[in-house]
Amino acid sequence: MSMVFEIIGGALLLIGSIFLFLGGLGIFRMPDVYNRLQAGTKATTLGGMSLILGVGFLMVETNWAWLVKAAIIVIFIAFSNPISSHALARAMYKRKRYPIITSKDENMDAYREAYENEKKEEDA
Amino acid sequence: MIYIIYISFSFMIVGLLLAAIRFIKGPTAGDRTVALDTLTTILVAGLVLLGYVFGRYIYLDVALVYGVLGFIGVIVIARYLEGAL
Amino acid sequence: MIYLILIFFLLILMIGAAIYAVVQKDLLYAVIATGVISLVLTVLFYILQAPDVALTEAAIGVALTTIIFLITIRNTLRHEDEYNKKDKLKSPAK
Amino acid sequence: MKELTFNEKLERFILNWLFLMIVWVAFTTSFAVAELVTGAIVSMIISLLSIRMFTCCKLSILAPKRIFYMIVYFFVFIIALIKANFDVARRVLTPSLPINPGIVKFKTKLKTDYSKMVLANSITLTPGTLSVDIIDDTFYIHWIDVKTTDPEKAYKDIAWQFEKILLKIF
Repeated sequence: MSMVFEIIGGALLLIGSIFLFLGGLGIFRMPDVYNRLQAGTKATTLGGMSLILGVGFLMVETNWAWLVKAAIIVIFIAFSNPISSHALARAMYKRKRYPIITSKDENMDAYREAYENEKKEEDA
Repeated sequence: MIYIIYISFSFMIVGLLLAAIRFIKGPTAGDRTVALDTLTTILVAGLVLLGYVFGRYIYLDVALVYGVLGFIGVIVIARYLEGAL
Repeated sequence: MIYLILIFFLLILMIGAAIYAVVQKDLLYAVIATGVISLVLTVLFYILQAPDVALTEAAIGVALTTIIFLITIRNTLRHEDEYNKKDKLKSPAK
Repeated sequence: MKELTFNEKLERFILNWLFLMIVWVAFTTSFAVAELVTGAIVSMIISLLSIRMFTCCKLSILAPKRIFYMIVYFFVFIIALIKANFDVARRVLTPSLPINPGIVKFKTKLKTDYSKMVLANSITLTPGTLSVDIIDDTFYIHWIDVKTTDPEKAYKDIAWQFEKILLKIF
């Protein structure tokens, strides 16, 4: 039985650390803030979740409380990471750092219109 | 088993290095804050892994506190950038 | 071996962030660098087998320091150079 | 904010108390009597003080059907999260960075604030999308690879798989 937990834990550790590395690489390579947020948030969330659960599985034989506490940390990470990235994306749009748009289509930035309407209402 | 932990730490260090480079290079305040957010998540995972290496249950509490509080800094910076602090 | 590399890397990261925070003219970037310093300091205390100190550093360094510094920046100026250009007898508050 | 009736207050109080008790047991991970009594008293005081703030739902959220859909939602979310990560890995590791970013919008059918928050968080963690803002019931989504700018099609593409389950829960 302990062999099974060890295999599961080791596999989760490897997967998690690879995704954490990919999150760093995504932040390094992407061209603007929004794309960096996309890569950073998704990859580090799954990476952190998987690595922490892996540690929980490795120690569950000695003390089952490790798995419970690991699950709590995972839940907190899964709730707090998207909230902070959402707040940051909105703040960057309000600082007028508009996203890079490569295609020729004119409707690609649907938020600009709503944002300017809101601004007018605030001024009036 | 010990080699898996070594490999995990090496991947993590490379990820930290890339995020730190983005922190120094990043043209706007937003990029630096993204880098801070990524550093926080990677280091929380690193704290849990170090807790496994030391083998003490009480060490997980530090990672828990950092996971709960870590995003407050990012949200406060975002509110400041938005002009609504 | 890998732990030694980790500790060296974290030390270099912390000292680099500290130098960055001192040199940088834009005070918001300096505050973000302060966040990185307290983050790395927590991990270093943790590696040096002092989890209670690390717990305190996490609570103080992340929440309290960042919020107080940001409120200070909001009430004064964000760039250091702006203050030099203005009349120094005037209050820097907006 | 409108005034709450006594029944609503009681429902919120019981829900809050249950939730805080679960959190307490998960934090202490022990079933000793002293721990449980302390936890019950502390969480009762906290939930008395925070009736107006934290709880959103009626006690009927604990009906078995809704809990079943919550578990279904959890699995759908995990599968979407894993897909999203392989998508990110593919984009990051390709040397030419295959991205075509833009912001699209769509309208949602959800009513309460909490369900909108859950939907926005789920959208942030699914393939290639990041929620930028919510104004009333319009979502503005940054999409890393825009396939359509039509709100209806974007709604089908991004949100439908979560919202059809969320409509049954809330």
